Amino acid sequence: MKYRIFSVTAVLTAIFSSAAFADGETIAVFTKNLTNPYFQAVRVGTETAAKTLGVKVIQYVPTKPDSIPEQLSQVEDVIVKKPDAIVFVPVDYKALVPAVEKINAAGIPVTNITDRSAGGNFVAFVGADDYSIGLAIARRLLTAIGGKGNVIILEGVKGSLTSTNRVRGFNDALKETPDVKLLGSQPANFQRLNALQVMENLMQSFPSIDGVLAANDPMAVGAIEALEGANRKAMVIGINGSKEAVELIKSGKLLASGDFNGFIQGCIGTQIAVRNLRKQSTPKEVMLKPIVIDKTNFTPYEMPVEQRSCPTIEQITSN
Amino acid sequence: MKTAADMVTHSRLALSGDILQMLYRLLAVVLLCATLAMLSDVFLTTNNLLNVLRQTALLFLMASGLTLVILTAGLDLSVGANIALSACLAASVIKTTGSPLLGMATGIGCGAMVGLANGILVTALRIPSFIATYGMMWMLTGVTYYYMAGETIHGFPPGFRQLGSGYLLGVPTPVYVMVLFLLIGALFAQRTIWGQQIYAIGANPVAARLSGVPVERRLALVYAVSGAMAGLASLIILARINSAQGDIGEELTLPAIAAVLVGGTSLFGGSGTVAGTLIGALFLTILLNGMNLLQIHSSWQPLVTGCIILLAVWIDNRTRRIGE
Amino acid sequence: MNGSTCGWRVTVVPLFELRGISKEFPGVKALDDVSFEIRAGEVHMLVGENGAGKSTLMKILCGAYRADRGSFFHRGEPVTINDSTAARTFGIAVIFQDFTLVPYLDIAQNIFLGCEFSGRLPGLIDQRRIHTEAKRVLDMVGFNIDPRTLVHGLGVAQQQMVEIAKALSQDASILVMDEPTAALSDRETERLFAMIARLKKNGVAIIYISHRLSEVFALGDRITVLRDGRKIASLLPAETTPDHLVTLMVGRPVDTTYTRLSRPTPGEVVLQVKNLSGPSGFADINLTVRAGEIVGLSGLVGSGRTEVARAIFGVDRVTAGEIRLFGERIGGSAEDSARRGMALIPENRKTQGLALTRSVGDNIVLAGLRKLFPLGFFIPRRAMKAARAIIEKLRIATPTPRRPVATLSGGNQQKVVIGKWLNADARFYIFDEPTRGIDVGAKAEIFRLLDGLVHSGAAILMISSEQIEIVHICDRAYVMRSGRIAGELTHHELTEANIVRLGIDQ
Amino acid sequence: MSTGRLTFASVSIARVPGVAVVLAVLCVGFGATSPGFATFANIANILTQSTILLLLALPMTVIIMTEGLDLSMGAVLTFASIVLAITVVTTGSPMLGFLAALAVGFCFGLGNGMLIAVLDIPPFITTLGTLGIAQGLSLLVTDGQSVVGIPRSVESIYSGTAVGIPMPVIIGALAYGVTHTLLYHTRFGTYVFALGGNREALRVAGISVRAMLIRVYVFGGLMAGFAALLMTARLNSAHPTAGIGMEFDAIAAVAVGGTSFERGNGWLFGTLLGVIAVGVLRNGLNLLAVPSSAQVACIGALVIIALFIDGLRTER
Repeated sequence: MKYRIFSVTAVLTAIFSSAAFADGETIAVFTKNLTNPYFQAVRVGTETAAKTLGVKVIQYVPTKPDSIPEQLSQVEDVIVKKPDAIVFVPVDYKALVPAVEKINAAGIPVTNITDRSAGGNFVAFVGADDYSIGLAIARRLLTAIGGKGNVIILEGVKGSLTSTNRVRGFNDALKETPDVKLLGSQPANFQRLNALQVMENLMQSFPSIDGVLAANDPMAVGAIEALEGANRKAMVIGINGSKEAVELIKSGKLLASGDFNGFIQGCIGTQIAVRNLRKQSTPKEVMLKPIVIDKTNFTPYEMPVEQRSCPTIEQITSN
Repeated sequence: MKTAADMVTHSRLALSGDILQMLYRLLAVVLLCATLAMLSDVFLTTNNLLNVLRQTALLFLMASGLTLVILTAGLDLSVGANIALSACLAASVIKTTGSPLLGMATGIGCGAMVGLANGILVTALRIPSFIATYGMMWMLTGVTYYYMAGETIHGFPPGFRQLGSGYLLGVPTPVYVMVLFLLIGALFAQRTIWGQQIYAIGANPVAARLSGVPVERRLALVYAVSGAMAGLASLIILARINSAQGDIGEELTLPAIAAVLVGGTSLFGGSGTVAGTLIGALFLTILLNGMNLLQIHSSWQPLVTGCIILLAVWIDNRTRRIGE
Repeated sequence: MNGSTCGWRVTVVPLFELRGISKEFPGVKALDDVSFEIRAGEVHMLVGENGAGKSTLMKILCGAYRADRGSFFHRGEPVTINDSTAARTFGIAVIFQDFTLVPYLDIAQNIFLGCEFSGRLPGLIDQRRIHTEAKRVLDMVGFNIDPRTLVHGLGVAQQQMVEIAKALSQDASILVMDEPTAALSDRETERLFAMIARLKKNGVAIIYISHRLSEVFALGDRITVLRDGRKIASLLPAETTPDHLVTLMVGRPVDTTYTRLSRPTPGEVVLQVKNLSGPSGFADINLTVRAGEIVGLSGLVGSGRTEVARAIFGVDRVTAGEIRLFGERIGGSAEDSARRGMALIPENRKTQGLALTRSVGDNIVLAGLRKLFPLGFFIPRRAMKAARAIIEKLRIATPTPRRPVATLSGGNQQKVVIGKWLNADARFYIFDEPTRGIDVGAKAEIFRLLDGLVHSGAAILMISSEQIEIVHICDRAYVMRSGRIAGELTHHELTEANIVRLGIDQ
Repeated sequence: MSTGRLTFASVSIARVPGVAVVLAVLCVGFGATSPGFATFANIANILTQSTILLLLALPMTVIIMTEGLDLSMGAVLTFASIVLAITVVTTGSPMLGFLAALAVGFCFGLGNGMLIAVLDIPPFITTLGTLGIAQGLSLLVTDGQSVVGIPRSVESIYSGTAVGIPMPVIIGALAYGVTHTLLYHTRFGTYVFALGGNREALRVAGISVRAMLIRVYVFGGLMAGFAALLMTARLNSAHPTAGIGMEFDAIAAVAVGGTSFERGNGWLFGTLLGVIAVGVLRNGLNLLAVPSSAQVACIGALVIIALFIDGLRTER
């Protein structure tokens, strides 16, 4: 009996002990999952901003990656706790609208970042335009392969806003260069292994591939691995500007990566949330400029996110 | 496949089952290949076949250990999560020490330890394997997430990469690993007294215990082996995709289980073979490869896979009846 | 139904009759033109070796199987039986050996399974009524227990009572009992017989399948003998003798009053148990077994015999005392005991003795794997050879070791379980009810086998509920009563009377 | 999953089962450490969140009692909710949508039942197959997109309250009541115990085992269809990943609740406790702002500890 109670309490004490609270405003941050480096960058961004602003952030992430019901439950739980403000990345931009409405109903100011929610009232939206990034990075590749040849698109998770817009950008860029032939456009769910295997299989069907347009960096890397595995050459681009991508750009394996800067989005999102709390003026919308990272300009991105410092809203909005 | 085929014949003889079953399954694979060969001109190219084999190898390595577990009428739902953790640990060891060997040891060791933990939960704590390993899956995932903190570890020495993406005499390295472990697995199951005892445990644990079989230890062994194989598989993945990430093991468990079951191993324990599992893995891989080659949109893939699995197992039942 | 109107015809017109029943299974002719009749208020004994077709006949009677040929008559009226429901309308109820009870339903729910009473609301069932009715039926059977207790917790004897109650609840006029006493102690057997007598008085017809000749003569009003699916004879107890009956069953004379041929003088002490106590319900057990000895362990079912056996073999935990095998103290694990040459032939071969889905060969070599393959490498050819040797030695009736063991008859399955240990060349054997559900022919063989073992210097501890066996086979016997050794009987004290005297609790 | 190795503690109501211990400890622990926990609002919140899982766990209990398993539930729920949403959006009639969802549930239930009972394919692999089918259909129909534009009237089914109690809680209570009656007061229930405990008993009693099995899985399908209504109302949309993996949560809840995988030894109330325990754990951890990675591990721990306690008690 003793033993059994002990075994239970052991775990629980472990849990309860981690219940610490800071004074000053608390800000609840919602991200999609614990596995994608992009959202890690977002979280680091919010924390860096929080440190400088002297507020406390609490991270909420679904235990099942990208689980809609779970993020919804977490929102409901957080509303019970009534944080001062919320920075929100919806797992699904449509399905989480009820959650946003609940937050609004509870009168908690919420700032929307990364994926623009289809409904609800926000203090502001901070994001980068997936479409224009997709367009820009695709143009970069198409010019690099000399405006002609065969390319493949690796899509992200079916129906996710990010994937849809980026791929739309890719396709529009392709329209501008009629001599480039799109061989196939297959989803690889933003995942490296999927991309690797999809790529392997596609390479069987297509003897000559000149370019690969991947909707994010992991898939781009997967594609590179596949190409190397079959020792074939093709130019590859990704999106996110992740640490790994930058190194690959440096080593010349990856042509370029679109800068979809989670860190900055996290920073700005938090800053806006705090300013709003402190009754300071805030922009209604901040859109990061589409930047293409390649051999020419990768150096600043080599610094790990943990060591970077947040730009101010003005810096972002001005230039 | 040759080796598989004659492993089969031997093994089935040792069992009270029949060779027929295995031949039926091979036939199914052959039919599938024939269909694809007709539909797609690239399917039968050496490149593609090698590519299929390489992908099969991965699935098989996960499923082979699982086969033993299922032979004892157990189940291991933690395979995927185990792979994720093993891969991530191995990756960081390789990164920090720069020694692939050390990393490989870590990966397999971690896998085995996790498997052993499962074994203890199932034997000592008497928790049904389905639930024990389900709980274990969550715990491992938690540890992995915590350890990786959303980061990616990537870029391993080319020597290590060979394990996954390299070729030897024009055949991908994983295929050799697969064949090696097919032989080891089949020999272990059919040609060692431990294997025999495992079959006996699956068929009737009480009778096995009353015949002086150390049931607990054998079970612990089986789960440990399953874990170790997961660890090995994680290394192959690592070497293939050249990076480790928290979600690496997601969606790997159910296909592995499917491969075992399609391979004709019974969930009720006591009947089935490692060779069968290879055929199962081959079958499923070819199916996916085929759908990709035919440019079937990925939305169709779960649907088709589901139907084919049902069909395969149903035919399996039918032929078994005929066999009796 | 003129039969019912004029009472005197009932005795003449059988209550139920089967004529010219034939049934074939792929390969075997299970029943060949068998006719069988049963009259109200009689106990009709159905005897024959395993595989003679007794069970098949009964399965046809209760509608589980369909006959290929043959006809049925109920009170002289031709009827058809296609399924169990049809059979039930004629008041036919069967109590099979392996019970048809649901562990996690209570007694009442089990009794009325399939004919629950509807409650007030449509679709619901009236649990209260079920329980009151059940109580009534249980009283009728003379089984005093709360009908709300889960069957899960009941002992074999109690479960059987429930089975009988179940049959009566469907007011059965024809009750088929398949070896009802197989699992009962004498005490419980007496109670069962008393109840059978009561049922007879109420005009219930009873078809009683048994391997125990004593019962056949004690209970039977008529005896029908089947052999190889054919009806050999149907006669009155007065017209026959045990030996004659056995000859009819086996087709050749067999000596049933089995006795040891000679007695090797007991050798060194093989097993010594000192003050053994365990949580599974036995305490302060002391016993010794010497080489060349067959020692009986008797007592009522539930007196803790099996538990002691399991503890000695190292399956169940012990809290106090020590076990010495060949003078060395052994500790607790079945594996250890087995490696040191101890063997346990458990009481239920199907659930504890055999891996039914596996082959005869696989089962035979299982216990001996270490001995056969010291290096740990399993060689099918050698295994098959070893298996064949055992099959020859024990005359196990199977064409090949590859045959699934499930397809063998009870006697042969039991031999497989024993053979398992011959392979492991065990020196000390514990037999738990070695002859349960085995026909006379096979019984004699099993005994001869035990004999052979002790002559080769092995030692045997034999548990049996049939005192007659203990008396005939054993050199000495311990009698257990409610978890303790009530006493030891030397060879000349060894009589049924003494066993009973020690066995029943004062 | 009827196997020697999968057998474990039989939980009788007389003894305090692991799930009760765990639940009690959790409530006390969270109640003490987090102020927001023991409020009416939060408890209502927990129960509301637990409803959908409960709607799956109840039939799962019944199915597991028959030594079966239904891995397709989560996917069926998802597909049903998509069909519901599409129907509502196109026809504008919530009632039609609801019926459509039930129809989907029914069909998959029937399909599972047929495959298992008639073609006797093991439940695990059967439902693994139908899982793929339902998932595939969801993707095909929606092309990965959420289905939106559902009238508010539907959402109110989830967000509405009656006499201060949230609708889902009431629905959950009803569902529990119905299942309880089904299991303990109807022939169906009695035969469910028999299906897991001793099928021969049913055959002898002249009851069709096949028909029973099919009914059981149809019940599962229908409940999934019903849960789809709540899920859709909750999200006010339907999404092809909404219910993925819920079947495993349900199975875990059932096991935590002390239902055995063997011999029809089930305990419906335990399942209720199991579901609530999971809900309480997740809610409490969120209130304490425990990092997600730790939360993930805790859920695993909960499952294992609960069963470990049951195991301890049955140690001979």
